[in-house]
Amino acid sequence: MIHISVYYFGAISLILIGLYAVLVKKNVLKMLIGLSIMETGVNLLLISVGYISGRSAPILSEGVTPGRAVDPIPQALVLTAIVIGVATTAMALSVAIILYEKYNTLNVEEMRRLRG
Amino acid sequence: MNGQYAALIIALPLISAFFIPVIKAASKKAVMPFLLLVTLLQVVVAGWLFKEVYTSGKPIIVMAGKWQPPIGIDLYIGHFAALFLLIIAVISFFTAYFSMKSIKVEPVDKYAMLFLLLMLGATGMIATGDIFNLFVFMEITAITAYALTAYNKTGEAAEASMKYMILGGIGSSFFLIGIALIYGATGTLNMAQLAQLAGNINPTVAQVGLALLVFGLAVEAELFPLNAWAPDAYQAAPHPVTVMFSAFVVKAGLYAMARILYLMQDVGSWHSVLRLLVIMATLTVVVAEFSALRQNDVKRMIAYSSISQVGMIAFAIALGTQSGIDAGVFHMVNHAVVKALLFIGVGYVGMKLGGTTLEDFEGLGRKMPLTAFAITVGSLSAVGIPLFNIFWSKIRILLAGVAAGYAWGVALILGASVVEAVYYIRLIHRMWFGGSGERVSESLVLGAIMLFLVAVILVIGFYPNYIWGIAQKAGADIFDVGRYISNVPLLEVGA
Amino acid sequence: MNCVSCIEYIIVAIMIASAILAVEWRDLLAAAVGMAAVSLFASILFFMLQAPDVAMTEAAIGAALSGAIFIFAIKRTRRFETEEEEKPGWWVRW
Amino acid sequence: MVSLLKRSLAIITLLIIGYWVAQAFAGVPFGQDKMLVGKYYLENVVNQTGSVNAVTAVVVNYRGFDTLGEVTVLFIASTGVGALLWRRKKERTARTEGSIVLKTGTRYLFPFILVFGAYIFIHGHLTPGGGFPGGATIATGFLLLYMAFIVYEIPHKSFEVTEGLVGMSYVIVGLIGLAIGGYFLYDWIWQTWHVGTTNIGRLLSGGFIPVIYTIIGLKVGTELSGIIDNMLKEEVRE
Repeated sequence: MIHISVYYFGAISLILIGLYAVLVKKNVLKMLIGLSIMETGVNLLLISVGYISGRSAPILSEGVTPGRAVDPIPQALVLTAIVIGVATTAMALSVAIILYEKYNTLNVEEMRRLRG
Repeated sequence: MNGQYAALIIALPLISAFFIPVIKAASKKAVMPFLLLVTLLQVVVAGWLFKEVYTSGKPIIVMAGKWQPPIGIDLYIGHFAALFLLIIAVISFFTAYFSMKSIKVEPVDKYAMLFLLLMLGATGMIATGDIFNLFVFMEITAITAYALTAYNKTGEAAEASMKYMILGGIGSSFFLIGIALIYGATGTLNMAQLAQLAGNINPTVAQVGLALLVFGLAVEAELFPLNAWAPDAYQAAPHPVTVMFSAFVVKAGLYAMARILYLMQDVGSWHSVLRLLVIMATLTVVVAEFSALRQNDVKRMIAYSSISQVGMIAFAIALGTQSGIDAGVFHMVNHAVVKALLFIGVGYVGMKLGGTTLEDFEGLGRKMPLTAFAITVGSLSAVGIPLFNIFWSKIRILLAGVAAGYAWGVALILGASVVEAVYYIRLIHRMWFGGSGERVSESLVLGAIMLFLVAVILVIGFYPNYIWGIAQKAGADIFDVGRYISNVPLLEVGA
Repeated sequence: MNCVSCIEYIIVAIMIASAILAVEWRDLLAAAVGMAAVSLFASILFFMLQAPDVAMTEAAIGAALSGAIFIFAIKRTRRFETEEEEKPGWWVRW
Repeated sequence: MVSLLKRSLAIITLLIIGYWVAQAFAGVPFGQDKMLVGKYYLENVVNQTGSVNAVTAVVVNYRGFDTLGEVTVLFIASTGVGALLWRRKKERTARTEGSIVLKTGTRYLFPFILVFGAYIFIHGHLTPGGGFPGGATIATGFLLLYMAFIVYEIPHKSFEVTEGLVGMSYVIVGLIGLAIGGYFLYDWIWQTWHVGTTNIGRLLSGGFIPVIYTIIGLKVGTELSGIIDNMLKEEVRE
């Protein structure tokens, strides 16, 4: 067995749950919810990689010296990743709206059938 | 001029894209000419960079914010990047003109912005020297590609875009997990420093991380299990966008994949990742060629053909030898030219005749002789007839494959090429010997663009050595990681 | 194990539970709310991992705005998921 | 039955993937000091950028190129949503007016929300927060307006132009750096002009970080409001 931290465990579980939704579900919005959960999981994973036990946030005021702060880079990366995630989501939802207008369904199998 | 001005290659399309809403507020008619102007300026900047890099033989390192590489983000414009920035700019210029003629669906100003940003994304992916920055540019490329795929707002387009988004979303999440692993193991994101530290990474971490990165990029690079979006998107996207997808968006993904693979070559399990990639690439070629045979829509058929050629490039890259990389880069150049020509031709037919099924191409030789001629040359070249450009790169890829000990892959690719010949010759036959029709007037400028591309194909076909020399330099830029590291002025950080 | 460290186990458990519910609920509106809840619990975890910047951004963008646009999209389409069918993986088929 | 089989097959595959990833992450120990570049940032951030918040300094200054890309991604999203949901004639279709509490609350809260958003992005270099949450807060204010009043619409033209101009000014700040310091996105306010060197930890410090974060805040605010607007309006046929 492997021993990993509870944060890693939570993050990897979120990724797998999201991936499951994308793989198995038929509803477009459900797939997008899955993708969104997956992104949250990845962000949590990145932040956990940067965490150092017993240290505080990398804001160097009020007695926090450079030796007592956690790694700032993953946090900067996750800030970027969150914004990219919401951008993708917004785009995907507008495509889903077009799909519904054209096919009057959100089920991908029915879409294929309608198109023939 | 100072090398730092190379940052203009990113800044120019960006600032122009932000400027478009202002132009639109003034006059909506001015948007498309402005797009043309910006792409022309981009050609000038890229041409200057190409000249600088190839005359001095030294890469240009752009350091954003005066931070030395591992601290800040650097752009690495080496031989490969300089060559491809020029190709991207030139093809964007042609497609900008084509867009001006063919994009009728509103809102055109938004189309122009997305067009510029797609060009920016591919440019950035090729130029960047930082692995997370690569992710950001990959997302820029991908999100613009999603939007442009669905731009026509038909059901097919929306479905293709959704397919692309779901695969792209999975791919980018996996890429980020890979970044998390690699960053956790090395503590840096700069590519040169990663290459230095690659040997010390725990082998399990490195293997999983590298596999995840390659998996994430395989969506952009259209490798087999992850390229289901590509034919749909190519077919449903507006015609100029298809040209861009095939000519350089895929190339950016392939380049990023090659770059990351070769940077990490000190990793213990490197060869197993390469072998996996060879299998994926060979499958891509075979599956795509056989699917192309079944198609009735010419645009979709050429899309499959493009995917199979991309698979061939990935095969060459995954060989892990200098000659393989060189041949792969040469093929990238040729493929960009040929597929740009074919998609411009097919798109122009679709625009004039209202469809791109095989029936529409019946008697095209009488209806639009110039376009038909261009498509014929492109098809012959794509098949790999001697004295056309693709012949030279294809034969080099196959020789490199045999030399690297992948004879089975070479045999499969040769078999698939026969299939390719069958459907292209069917297309040529339909165009010249079937049906009849009235003459349709053809645009002179578009005709000139197509003839220019035809001329490039023939010139490379007759005198391959000049471009081959350039491709060898560009290939060495990817393959020679030691020189890559020594070219980047790394700051010593930490112990 | 003291109670300070067991709180992270509790939050991770609730987060995973809401993720499973968000995926399984047939009512998409509820699923979107579940997704926002996942983001919210993740942002608490970010705070506990000493990343206040990220926690704020995740709460504002990941939970609030992303949830809101999901709800608008559901309002413009359909609220309930139809019955499941066979053949998973629509997006890998050619 | 078949669907149950497929489901369990999917779950088993996922568990294998999960195990594969997890065993790799076991090689990246949690909670240990793995910093290399991060250490350099922490040690030099105050001197080199004047920002107390290291994350902000990394986001805006050291890795400013990423942030430029990120702003671009959001711009693409708002442009793309605008392009895809473009219709010849669009109107809001909400029928239920917000309740009296929501309406009155919104009327009084809205300016405070804007001010709070501005506070978040201006103080990005001192406190947690910055342009992205600040901009999102501003967008939330507009979201409230949309919820409360069924006829409310943002001023589209001016929002679009603001979006463009603000984005341009980000690139222009970078280009000024290229002209003054010779490097794109060079922090000319801090490194050439030395504004606020005696002021570290107070508002007027941090070089161009407050400027950029104001730009980002405005941009994020207008873009997210634009996305909300596009999502809420539907086509009307004449």
